[in-house]
Formats: sequence, C-alpha cells, structure tokens
Amino acid sequence: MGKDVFEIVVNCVKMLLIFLVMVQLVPILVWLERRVSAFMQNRFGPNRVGPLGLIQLLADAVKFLFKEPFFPEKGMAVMYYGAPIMALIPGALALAAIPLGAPFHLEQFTWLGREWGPYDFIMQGYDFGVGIVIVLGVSSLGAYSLLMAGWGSSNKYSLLGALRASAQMVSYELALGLSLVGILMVFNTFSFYDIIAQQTGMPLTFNFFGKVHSIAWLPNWGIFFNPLGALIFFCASFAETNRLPFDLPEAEGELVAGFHTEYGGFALLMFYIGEYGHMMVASALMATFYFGGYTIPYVANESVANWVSSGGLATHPNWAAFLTSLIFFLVFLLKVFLFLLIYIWVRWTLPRFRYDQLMDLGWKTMLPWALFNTVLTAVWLAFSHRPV
Amino acid sequence: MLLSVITLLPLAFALVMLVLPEKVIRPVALLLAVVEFAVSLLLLTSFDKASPAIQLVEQIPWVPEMGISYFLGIDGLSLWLVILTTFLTPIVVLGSWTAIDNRIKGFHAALFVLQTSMIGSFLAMDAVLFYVFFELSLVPMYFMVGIWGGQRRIYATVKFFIYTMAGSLMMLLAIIYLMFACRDTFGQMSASLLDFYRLKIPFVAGEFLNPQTLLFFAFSLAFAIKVPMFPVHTWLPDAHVEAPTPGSVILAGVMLKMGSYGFLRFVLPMFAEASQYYAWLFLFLGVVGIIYGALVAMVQPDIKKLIAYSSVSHMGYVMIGLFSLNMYGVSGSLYQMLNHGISTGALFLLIGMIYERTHNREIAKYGGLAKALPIYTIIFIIVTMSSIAVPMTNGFIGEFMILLGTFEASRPFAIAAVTGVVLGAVYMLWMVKRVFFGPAGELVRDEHHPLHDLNARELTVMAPLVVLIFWMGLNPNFFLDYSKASLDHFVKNRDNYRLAVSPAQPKLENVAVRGEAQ
Amino acid sequence: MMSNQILFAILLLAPFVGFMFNGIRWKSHNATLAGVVATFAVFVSFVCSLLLVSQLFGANAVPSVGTRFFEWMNVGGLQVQAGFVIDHISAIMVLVVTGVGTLIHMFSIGYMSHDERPSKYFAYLNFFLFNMLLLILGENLLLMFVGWEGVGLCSYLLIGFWFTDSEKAAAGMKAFITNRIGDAGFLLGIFTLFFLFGTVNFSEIIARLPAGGIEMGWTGPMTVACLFLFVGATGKSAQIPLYVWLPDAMAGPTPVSALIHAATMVTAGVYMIVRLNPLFLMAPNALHVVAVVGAATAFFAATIGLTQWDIKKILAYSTVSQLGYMFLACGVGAFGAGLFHVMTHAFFKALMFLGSGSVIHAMHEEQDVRKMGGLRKYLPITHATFFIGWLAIIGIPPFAGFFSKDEILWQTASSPLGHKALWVVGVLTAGITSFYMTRLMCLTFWGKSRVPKETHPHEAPPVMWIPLAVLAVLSTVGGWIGIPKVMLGGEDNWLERWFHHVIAPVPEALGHAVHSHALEWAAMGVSLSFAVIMACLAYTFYVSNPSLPGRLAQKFHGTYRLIYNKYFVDEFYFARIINPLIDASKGLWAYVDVNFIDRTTYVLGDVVRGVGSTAKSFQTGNLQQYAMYIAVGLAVTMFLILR
Amino acid sequence: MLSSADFLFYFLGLVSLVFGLGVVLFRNPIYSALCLVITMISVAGIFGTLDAWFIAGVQLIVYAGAVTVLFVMVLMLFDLKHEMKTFSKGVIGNGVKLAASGVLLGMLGTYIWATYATEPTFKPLPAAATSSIKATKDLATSLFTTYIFSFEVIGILLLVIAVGAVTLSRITGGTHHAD
Amino acid sequence: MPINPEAWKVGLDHYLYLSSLLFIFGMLGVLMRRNVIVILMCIELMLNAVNISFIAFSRYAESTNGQVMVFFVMTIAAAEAAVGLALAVTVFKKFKEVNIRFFEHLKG
Repeated sequence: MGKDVFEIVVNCVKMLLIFLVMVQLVPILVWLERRVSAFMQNRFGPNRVGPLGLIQLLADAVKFLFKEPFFPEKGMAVMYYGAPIMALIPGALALAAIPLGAPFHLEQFTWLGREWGPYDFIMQGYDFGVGIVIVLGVSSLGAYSLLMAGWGSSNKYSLLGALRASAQMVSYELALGLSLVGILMVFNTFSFYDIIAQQTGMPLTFNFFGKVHSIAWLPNWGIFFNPLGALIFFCASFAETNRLPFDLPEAEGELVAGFHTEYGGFALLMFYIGEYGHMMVASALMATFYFGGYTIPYVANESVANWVSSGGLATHPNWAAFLTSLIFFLVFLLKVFLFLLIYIWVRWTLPRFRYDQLMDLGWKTMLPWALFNTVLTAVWLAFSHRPV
Repeated sequence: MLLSVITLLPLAFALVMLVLPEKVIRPVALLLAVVEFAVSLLLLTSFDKASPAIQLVEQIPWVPEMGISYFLGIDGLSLWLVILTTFLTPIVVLGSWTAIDNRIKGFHAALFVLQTSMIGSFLAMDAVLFYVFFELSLVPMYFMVGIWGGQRRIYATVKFFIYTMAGSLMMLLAIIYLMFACRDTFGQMSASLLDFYRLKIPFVAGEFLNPQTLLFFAFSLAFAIKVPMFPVHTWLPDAHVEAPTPGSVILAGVMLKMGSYGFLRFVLPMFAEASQYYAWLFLFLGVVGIIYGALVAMVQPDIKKLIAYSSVSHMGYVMIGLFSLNMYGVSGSLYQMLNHGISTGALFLLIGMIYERTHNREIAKYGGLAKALPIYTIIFIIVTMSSIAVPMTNGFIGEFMILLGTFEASRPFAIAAVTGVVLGAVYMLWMVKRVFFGPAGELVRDEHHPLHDLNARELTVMAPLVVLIFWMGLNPNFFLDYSKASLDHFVKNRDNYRLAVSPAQPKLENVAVRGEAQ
Repeated sequence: MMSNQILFAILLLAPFVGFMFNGIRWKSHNATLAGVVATFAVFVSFVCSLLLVSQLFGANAVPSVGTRFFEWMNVGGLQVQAGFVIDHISAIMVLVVTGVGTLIHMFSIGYMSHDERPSKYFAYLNFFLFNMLLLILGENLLLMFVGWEGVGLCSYLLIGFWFTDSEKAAAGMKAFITNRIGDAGFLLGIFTLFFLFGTVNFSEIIARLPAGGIEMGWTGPMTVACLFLFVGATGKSAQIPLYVWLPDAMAGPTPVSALIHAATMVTAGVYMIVRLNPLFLMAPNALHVVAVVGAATAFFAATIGLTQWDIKKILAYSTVSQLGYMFLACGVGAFGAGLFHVMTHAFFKALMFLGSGSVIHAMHEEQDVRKMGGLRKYLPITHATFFIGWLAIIGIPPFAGFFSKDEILWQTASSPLGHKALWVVGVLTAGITSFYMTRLMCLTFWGKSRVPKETHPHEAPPVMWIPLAVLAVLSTVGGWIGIPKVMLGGEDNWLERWFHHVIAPVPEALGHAVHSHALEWAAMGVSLSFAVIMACLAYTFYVSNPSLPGRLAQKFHGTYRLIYNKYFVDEFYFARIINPLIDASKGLWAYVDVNFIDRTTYVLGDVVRGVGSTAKSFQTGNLQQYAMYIAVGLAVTMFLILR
Repeated sequence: MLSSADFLFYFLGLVSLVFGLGVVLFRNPIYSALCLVITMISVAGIFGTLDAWFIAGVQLIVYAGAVTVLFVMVLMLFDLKHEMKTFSKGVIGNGVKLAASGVLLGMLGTYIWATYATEPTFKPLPAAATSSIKATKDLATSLFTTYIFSFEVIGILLLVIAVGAVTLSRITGGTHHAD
Repeated sequence: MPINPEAWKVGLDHYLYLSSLLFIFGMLGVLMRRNVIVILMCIELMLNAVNISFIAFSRYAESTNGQVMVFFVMTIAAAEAAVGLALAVTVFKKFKEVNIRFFEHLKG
C-alpha cells in the first residue's frame, strides 16, 4: 500500500490501466476472432469498415452502446442487472493479481517542487504473496454472474445454460487447480515473481537422478518440467472459459444462447468482456507458469535493461526502468495473444462435446490425470531435485 | 494360556468369518469349531481332577483401581460346561448347514461371538468379567433370534432380551455392592470371586431387608430368569419357538446353563445362610416349574413349544438339585445341565430337521412319521428316552441323583418332583405318539412333497449326540470324576467357602491371595 | 471252565448282540434269519444261565454266584456297581425267562414270518430279554430299576409295534405311562431305602435289616419304602389301580403278549417283592396292603374276564387275575409260593397265549371268539396243548397250576398274615377263573363252528407247535417241584428246600401258622371241586345250552354292562383324572402363562412406555427443536458463566 | 485515528454483518444465497486483514467458489413455486428461540459497550512478523507434520462423503416408499 | 456517552465480537428458518464466524494452529454441505418442498 500521494495515484492509475487493458483488448480480440475464423473458413470476415475492417469494432461498440436496453417481463432486476457487472469483476481482479511485466525501481526525483521516491513499483494490480491461490479464488466467482443471469432472466433456456455453465466451471476448477499443483511443486513457491525468476535464462537445466543435465537450445520454461500439467491446465481452461469445444452453456441448437439469451446491447458486451477477460487470465497464467512469463527467451533480463539504457531510448534511469518494464509487458502481451490465437484456432477445429461427455471428461479423465501428474511430479522431485 | 485361548479363539474365528467369501464359510466354520472343540479337550489332560482348586488360572489387571481383573480359571464346576459349549458349536454349525440360508456370514460370526461369551462366563473368576460375558451373550442371541427367527421373532427376541436384561441389572448392582464391601473389609475394592467368597455378609433370619438376603435375591433373580424358573419363564417358549434351530440349540443347550451355573458359582457359596434359609422357596418354585412345565408342555400344539416347556420342566430339576444343597443333588444338577444340553439340543436339532422338510411344527398335522422317516424316528425316540430319563441314557443319571438329593433335603418336595418323571413321559410320549405313530397325517401324506429320511450330514450331526447320550448314561463316572473334588469341596465347605488357586501363583494381585499369605 | 464273569457277560450280552444284529439290519424282511439269530441268542443265554445255576447244586454248592463288571455310579455315599448275581431266587426267574423266552422266540419265527419288519421285531424282543436279564440279575435296586424301565420301554415299543394303528400306538403309550407312575413310586422306594440303609445293594440291605425290628405302624420308614416299592410293582405287574394298561397291551403281537405280558415282565413286581422278602416281612402293614390289593385284583380281573369276547383280552384279564394271586401270596408271606406261581403261570400262560397266537394266526388275525368255535378239528395240536394249559390254569391236578394255586390258597388260609376272607376271595376267583377259561375253550375249540366261510383255519407249522408242545409238557410237570407237604407225607418239597436260605419265614412275632393236615386237604378239596363245578357250568352254558348266557346277561343286564365295560375304570380315569388334567393344563397355559405372567410383564412394559412417551414429546424429530435445546443450553450456560 | 487496516476491518465487518443478516432474513432463498456469497467474500477479506492470505484464498475457492455455488444451483434446480413460509411456526418455540438468542446478543452487546465505553481492555494484535509466503509455508509444514493424521482422516472423510452424497442423490422417490 | 477513542483501534476483541455476532445471526437462521437449504447456509455462516475467531486467535498467538483448524473446518463444512444438499434433494424429490419438518419423516 502506498505511502504517499504519488504512490497512491500511480497505483490507482495502474489498476485502472489493467482494467482498461482488459476492456480494450476485447474489441481487438473480437476482430481477431472474426478475421481468424473467416480465414479458417476460407472467407473474408469484416473487411469493409476501415483498413482490414479494423474500424468495424468501433461501429460495433457504438451499436452496442446505443441499443435499447430491455428487461424481461418477469425478470428479477437486481439479478438481471447485476449479472453483467458481476461478469467483469472476476476477470479484472484475477488479471490484476498477475504480474504483467517486470517490477521497476524509480530513483529519487524532483517533481512539482518536491522530492519523490525512491519507489518500487510492480506491474501488477496487487500482490498478496500467495499469487495463484487468490487468482483461482477470484476467478471461481465467475460462476455467479452466469447463475444470476440465468435466474434473473426468468427464461428456462437461460437457467439451463447458467446451470450447465456453473456446473461446468465448478467441475473443471478442480482439474484446473490440481493441474497447477505439479508446477507449484516444481517451483516450490506461490509467488509469481519467484516463479518467473526461476524460468529466466538459458539453458534448460535439470537434475536427473543426482546428475545435472542441461539442454542448450531450450529456455528454462515450466512446460519442460511439467508438460502433462500444462496440457491439462490448458484443456481445463477451455472449459473454465466456456469456450468451444466446451461451450455447452450457450449451445445454440439447444439453448438459443444460454444464459445471455435475454441480454442485448451493452450488457451482452459486458459478458463478452468477462469471457475474454477469463481467456486472458487463462492465457496469462499459461504464459506465467509454463512459458517464462514476461521474460524473453534467449535474452537475459539484464541485457534488455542495458539495451534500453545504452540504446539511447531513455536517458534518465527512471525512464529507462519504466521502458524496460514496458518492453517486458509487451513481450508478455505477445505471449498472451499467442495463446488467445490458439483459443480461436481450437474453436474452429474441434466439435462441441455432449454435456455428459464433458462431465465425464472433467471428472473421469482430467481429474485423475491431474492427480496422476501431481503424484508423478512428487515422485520425480523426490528422486531428483531441480538445481536452483 | 489355555483358558484364554479357548475363550478368545472363537472371537478370532468370528473375525475370520467376516472376511471369508460366502461360499467357504460353512466348511471353514465347521473346521474351526472342531478345532476349538479339540483345543477344549486339552483341558481334560491339563486338568487335575483330584484338586478342588481353580486351575489354569490367568489373571491380568484390568481396572486395578477397582480391583477388576481379567481373571480366568477352571474347576470341576465349569469344566464340563465349557466342553459342552465347544462340543455343541460344531454340531450347530453342521446342523444349520441348510437351515440358515441367508446372511450366513453374519450368522456364523454371531455364533462364534456367542461361543466366546458363553465360555467366558463359565471361566470368568472375576464378577465384572463374568457380567461382561454374561451380557455379551445376549447380543449375538438377540440377533440370531431377531434375524434368522420365525414369524414373531421380533416380539420374542425383545422379550428375551428385556427379561434377561432386567434380571442381570439387579445382579450388576449386587456385584457393585460386593465390590464396595470388599473395600470396606479388605481395604481395597475387588471383583474377584475369591474375595467375594471371603466376605462375611450379615444375615438375619426371618427378615427380608438385610444385606445377604437382598443380594441373594438380586443374584437369584438374574439367574432364575436365565434358567428360567417358574414365574419368570415365559420368555423361553417364545424365544425357542421363534429362534432358528441353531439358536434354540445354543439357547437350550448352553445359555440356560449360564443361569444354573450362576447359582452354583455365585449364589450358593456366597450367600450360604440365605440360600439355606430360602432353599424351600427355590425347591418349591423348582417343583412347581417341573410340574407346571410338564403340564403346559403336554397341551402345546407346537412341537417346538412343547420342547421349550419341557426345558422349563427340566431346568426345574436342575434347580431343585442345586437347592437340595447336598452332594447328590448338586452333582445331579451339574449332570442334568449337561444332559439337558445334549438331549434338548438334540431334540431341537431333530425338530429343525423335520421343519426343514415340512415347514410346519403343528403336532396335529403330523402322524405316521415313523413309517416315512424310520431312521429319524429311531433317533428321535432315543433322544426322547434320554429326555424322559430312561435308564441307560444320560437323563436317568441326572434325574436320579437330583431326586435322591432332593429326597434327602425334603421328602415332600421330592415326592412332588417325582410326579415330573411321570408327566415327562406323558407329554413326550403323547407327542411322539401323535407325531410318529398312527395313520399318516396331513403333512406326511402329501404326495407332492415326499419326505426324505435323514441324510449323511444329519446323521453326522446326530451321531455324536446319540453316542454321548449312551456314554453318559452308561459310564457317568467318567464325567463325574472330573467334578467330584470340586463338588465335594463345594458341598462340605459351603458355609465357609474358599477357593484355592492351583498351582499357587505368587504374582496374583487379588486381595484374596494376599490375605491368605498374611 | 469259563469264569463266571465271562459267563455272565455272555448271558447278558447274547441278547444284546442279537438286538444289535437285528437292529442294524432292521429293514430286512428275512424273518427266518432274524428269528434264528434271535432265538439262538436267547438260547445261548439259557445255556449260560443253566451253567451258572448248576453251580448252586451239588456237593460244593455256593449260596450264590455273582460278578461285578465296573463301577457304574459313585456320588457321595452312593456307590453303584454294575454287578450281577444269581442266587436261589433269581435262578428260577432267569431260567424261566430265558427258557420260555427261547420258546417264544422260536414261535415268533413262524408267527412273524409274514410281517413287514421281522428284524425289528426280533431286535426289540432280544432287547427286551437283555433288559429283563438286567432286572433279574442286577445285584442292586438301581440295576433292577434299569431293567425295570428297560422292559417297560421294550414293552412300549412292542405294543406299538404296528404303530400305524393309532390305537395300538396309544396302547403302548398307555403302558409306558402307567408303568412310569409305578416307576416313580419305585424310585421313591429306592430313595427311602438308600437313606435308610445307605446302600441299594440287595444283599447289603437285607444284611442291615434291624434284627427283630418289625414295624407295626404305617409311617415307619420300612413300611413307607415297601409301599413305595409296591406302587412300582402295581405298575409293572398290573395291579389295582394301575392294571389298566395290560389288557390294552394285547395290541402287540401275540408272542409279545406271551413273553412280556404273561410270562416275564409282568411278574417283575412279584419278583422284586420276593427279592426283598425280609424287608417286607419287617413291614407287615405293607404286606397286608399287598395281599388285599392282590386279592382284589385277582377277583375283579377275573370277573371282567367273564364277559370279554376277545381271545387275547380274556387271557390278559386272566393274567391280571393270576398276578393278583401272586401278590396275594407275597402279601401273606408266602413268597416261595408266589414265585412258584410265577413259574407255573409263565409256563401255562405262555402256552395259552402262544396257543391263542396260533389260533389267531390260523384265523387270519381274527381275535373275536364269537367268530370261532369248533376249531378242534382244524387245529388239533393247538387244541391239545391249549387243553393242557386250560387244565393247568383251572387247577386240575397234577397239572402245574394246581400245585402253585393250591399252595397260595392254603398259605392264605394258614399264614399268620393271611385271613379267611382272603381265602374266600381266592377260592371264588379260582372258580370264576375256571368258568371263563372253560368258556374260552368252549367258544374257541369246542361246540359248533362259527368260522366265516371265507376263512380256512389251518394248523401251525412245526416251528410254532414245537414250542407249544414243550410248554405243554412244562405246564404238566412244572408243578411237581412244589407238591404240597401233605401229599408228600409231611416231607418238604424240593421248592421248600431250594428257597430255604433265601426266603425268610414269617417272623414269630406276627403269629403262628396254622398246621392242620385235615384242614389243608379240605381246603384243597373245596377249591378243586368249586373249580370243577364252575367248569362244568361253563360247559353247559356255552356248549350244551348256548342261549343261556344271553338270557342271563339280559336278566342281570346292569351288572353285565358294568362288568363288560370293565367297571368303567378306563372311563373313570379319563373323565376324572386325565381329561381334567389336560383341561387344567390348558387353563394353566392360557391363564397363568399367557394371561397372568405375560400380562404382568406387559403392565410393567406399559409403565415404561408411558414414561417413554412423556419423554418422547421432547424428542419430536424436529431438528429445529433440538437446535433450540442446544441454543437454550448455550444461552443458560453462558449466562451462568459470565453473569 | 483509524489506520487503513482498521478501516478495512470495519468496512468488511459491516458488510459481512449486514449481508449475514440478509442471509437470515431474505424471504427468497436465492437472495439469501447471494448474500451468503458476499458475506463469504468479506470474511475472506477479514482473513486478509489478519494476514492469512492463503486461508483467504482457500475461503474464496471453497466457500465462495464451490459450496455456495452448489447452494445456488440446488436452489435454482428446485421448482419452488408454492412459496413456503420463511420462518418456522410455533409461538412458544419461536419465543424461546428468540429469547435465547436475545440473551446471547444482550450479553454480547454489554461486552461491546463495555469495550467502547470504558477503559480499553482489548488485546492488540502483534505486528505481522512474517511474510505471507512464510506463513503459508508454516501452515503447510504443520499441516503435513503435526496434523498429518487429521489431514489423512479428513481426506478419507471427504472420500466417504463424496460416495455418500452421490448415493443419496441417486435415491429416487424420497424417504418413504408408497405403502 | 463517553466513547473511548482508543477502542476504535482494532484488536483481538473486535474480531471476536464480529465472530460472535455472525455466529448468533447464523444461529438465529438455523433456529428460525424453514428452508433446509437456508438452514445449511446459516450453518455455513456459523462456521465462518468460528473461523474468524480461529484466525484471529492464530494471529494473536502467532501460531499457525488456528489456520490449520480453519482448514479442517472448511473441509468438513464442504463435506457437510454436500451431504446436506444431497439430503435436501432427496427430500425435495419426495415432498416437492425442502421444509425442515420433512426431516422428521427420515426414519427407516
């Protein structure tokens, strides 16, 4: 928590920025989704409004904003209106708990006639030191928005969709959480910074039955230590975000549009934002746990800082620190986008499951494999410690 | 060690039963029961029949603060009852081979638990331990009747349980009183029987409210219900009729003996004056039980109920034998306990066998069975003869000695009791006549269900019993010799009863031994 | 020379082995094999007993031979040996039993040849003999009791041999239960004696009798013991009031009636009294009872015999009557005469029963004498032997019955324990006996044939008539060992000498016997002539003038009905004792057990239930109410703590 | 003056009390459930003010994320058309219940009043000595050493409960068969 | 009224007061509500209240034992909720209502 006005202001701005990042990435993602979908289906997609159809987003946004808000006759207002808002909260809070870039240090400086600093800032909304636990806890609240929407709409399709969605979320949360146990055991910490720090640098070094091996051409990423866990986590996150092939809650053929059948306009947009926020959180976690977080493979963190300060981009060390952090943030964003692309790719690649198949997959396949992964990792760790 | 092994082995067997697959339960149960019997026969070799002391003693402190210990010992009073228990169990297992067709796992486990509790109560030399075993026996029996019983089994089992429980609570109170009396007398609480015997409990003749009389009646009530004596016998017919065959056999064969054994072990030696003073009451009730049981048995329409009432009559003999308080009567009672176990057990088994064939026990529906089932009839009549105490069978020896003893103690009662000899013949033979003789009855005539004579298994069940009936009838000395020293000691020193421990073990913790050492 | 122990063992075990042999192959239909084995077994016993009895004769005669096998029971002061003894009393019995037994077994081979289960029959018969031998040879009361009950058991089994007939089974049961009543008395007698003398051994009891201590009252221990024992005897030997089983016992096969219910078992009571004669002499009141009961039984049974139509029933009542004679003899202190009559009666009654068996066999199981008559020409041998038996029983000299019966009657008249009235009853009974036996002869063998046309009577095979012949000879000569003194010129007969040591004379204290040859001759003449007159009368009634009995019965029809229905004794027993007992038992069951004791416990249960239902209202199953109790408890506790 | 941590406590405490009361008082069980969610979250926050961040996270995952979702789902699955009375009937029973609660509340109120009105007797909390990472490690250490047996027992309990709950919910036709 | 300004500083007592109040609220709900599911929720509320005091004591005593206890409480609460809801569902299937009084009929 902040100590003086500057710090408080910066923190608040940071919070706002993170929220805005989430919100503002959504139109881009929607565009991307449409374009990629079109590409995969061998058609054009939006290409008339603006270059490459980029302005289409703006048009959509305007349309959403100006659509008439309507309310189902027998709906319950508190629920109905609360649900979209509730949809935003988990994504935003979870994203805020993930470090988006390297922390940076500001030297003491003079501004507006007084001395400020020195400061240490993190590229993260808040850090309680237990990282992933809070992220998981917060994102598990996502189910309420669905349930509230489903119940508040007074529509049986909505209700069914909501129930399906929340059951799905609760079920897959288990696999999701358990799949992370393995990697947490490998890194032996909850702190995101420690986890990223352990993934920094080259080469991939590991201990195999007391003997240290290293593979020179691979980065030190978590995916190599716990590939099974990564796979389960990734699959489970599809279900957690209600994306295809697990988008049963809004299975058009059966439930019209699931829990947001009765929504339109800005409220619907908020659900979309929530959903994409969820996807972003999942991608960010993926990147953080398994792909080195904000670090750049083959490049040492120090060399980025050196490059910024020596390359003349910024002369003042404070600005250099900030820029360095920004570069890491962009790298992180890139990684996140890569995973989001995979989400979109998968959407048009795999068919939808049946609901019972979904539940079977969650409880009878993923959960046991996640448990197995935990045990496997434990055994492996018992015999060969990672040389850190 | 031996006594603990004999007592606790069945408990282990019960656990074994629980883990075995259903298919092999019966053979394994039979095998284990036979093993237990074989082990119990070791008693005969390690038992010193010349000594009246309790032998093969084991004592481990249990609740030392209250002087309660795990105290097992055997003497001539309990030896044969233990062996009777172990002897009847394999027979019951074999006898219930087809009669019990559901939940056999639970049944055999219950049977073994029951065995432990019965053996335990015969061997326990600590009042609390005795009480524990005495009560423990109710539980498996409760389930046996309640689960595998007949139509009105719940009524019967609850009645059985409540009657017995009501009595034994009195006994528990009395035991606690005695434990405190030990503290007042010897300075330390003790539940050891040896200490109880040494207590001098004040007795005032002709007055009801004095310690010894009250304790005497408290114990007596518990045991009289178990025996059962005349006015508190009504649980027995119901329990017997509703119990499955093995349950009846164990109930009649051994459990009733726990009551009479209790009289022998607790009531008569501990409360010598009171039992002398109130002997007439028990003689009277015993005689009434004999005659009443026989009369009521005579008019029963149900074979099993008839046998149940005959138990009342037979146990009446045991009671008058005990309260005749002389060598003949007490030996006879002990002998009659064994007889009753064997002959009534055999009768229940036989009735079970015919019930398996016809699913009916109404005497009126039988008749002419002798023609259809000759071997069965032969065995039934042999057992009947044992039951009505025809010489050369075991029953005669017991009844003769009991009546002899009673005659010495009180002629009028003996003369009244002798009518039981006649009435016994009346009800048994009348039943035999109606069931086995005459023209073929409704059930026997049934062309669709021809009756089959006893098969090899059933013959195997009955053979040892028949052999014993004659062995005990022709050579009673073999059996009496083991108990003679104890009984002699019992009768001669009842007023000042002490039991020594042989061989004397210095480590024994109970007050008695310390007291003797001083 | 075999030792006595082995001889005894063979003597006892031979029938037992026969029993086992036949018992194991009880399903066999081979009557010949079964019968031969059984007969041989009994014959072996007979030979052994002869060998043993022979030791009582001759120059180096011993007073008794005995052996002990093992100690049977030993409790406190009670030590019972499995020991057996043959003395002058048991010698006669054992010879009669095994001898007559052999003959009856032999007869049975023929009689039972068509039966379904001959092996079983012979097994029972052998087993009976085994028990009878135990009874006779046992050296103590307890062994005697073993045999006593054992023969009762066999009797039960044999009467109910054809058990599919409900009445026969009932007859067996009746026999056993009636015997049991006697046995109960016998047991009490044993107890009394044991506590009196501290032993149950016959010889020891007799040795320990107080010298000259005759009990005159009714309540002395010896009197009581004797009365108890006599109750046993009335049961076994079918005396008033327990005689009712014997006529019914005729339901068994006829040889069984001959063996058990005529010759051997029923005489066990007499034997027992003779065995303990010194004891009984100590208790004259008991002896009086014995004599009166015996005389009464003799008379009543004889009158019933007058009216019966069933050939075996007539013989049965005659048996009861003759047994009464024997008890009369014992009662007046003429134990020797009693035993003598046992022996002769065994001969002639067995003969008559077997003869009747032969008749029944010939008539294809017909027992009603009204359907017989004129059988003399069909069954000559049977008739001849039966005729000898008839002569014997009605007491025509020199046949066996005359000597024994005459001895009894004379002793009754002359003994200090006797009485004139008893003598009169005896003579009357002899007359009646003569009448109904003649009636039997007339109806069966003489006169016109009333045999149904479809029946073709035929003479029995040799295996059946040889025993008849042997018994006929015995019935003739058997009495010669006891020819009265007066006929021998004042010299003691063989029997007197034989019994000299074992049968005590009536003590001087009780008075002196009458010694008068003239009187004796006169008495003999009176009874003989009375018997002859009655026989002639009967012949007139049933052969010469067959319509007369009917008219007489019409005239005295009340009396006739009374006697024909056996004085309604059975009916009396049923109506006054058995049925009330059963009703009372049902009442006990219904009112005491179910309605009183159980009801009482239910009331207790209701009290508990009432308490419980009050408590139940706190225990509604309403979870919130429970939670309320917790909350209230919490509040109160907190308040008390933090107050 | 209130520090920010104190302020946070009062804020979260107030929220949890208000919505906790909401759980009890709302007629519609759905609202009760949603109130419960908010109470849970604020309780998680209160754990946070006590530096028990791991427990706070677990509270969110288990209570807010799973248990209450389950409640809400079950409530939604039930077709509660005929609205039943909110509170159980019985004047006496309710009176006793209220009285008991009132006694407790009254005593509590007295104590709170005493705390604020008189000399402060409350126990100040010590400063957080360790980082939350360290605290979590300590928690794990004691969980897997001192309390390992309880931990395993709880695991077995959960397994049993899982089986039991599945079995129970598969029963058709309620507790009584038509008879 | 004299308010002690020092009392506003948060200490152990405050947490305990909060915990007690929440507990009593939950207890009232358990006592008064009819809906089984609401009752279960109120039980959760009570458990949470207890958890607060555990954590507060843990913090006060600087020991992790309280947190361990809370961990166990949570596990058991989850289990209890699962079974309770399963029972509620069973009762609902039968009576079409989840009134607590139907649990009176839950017997063999």
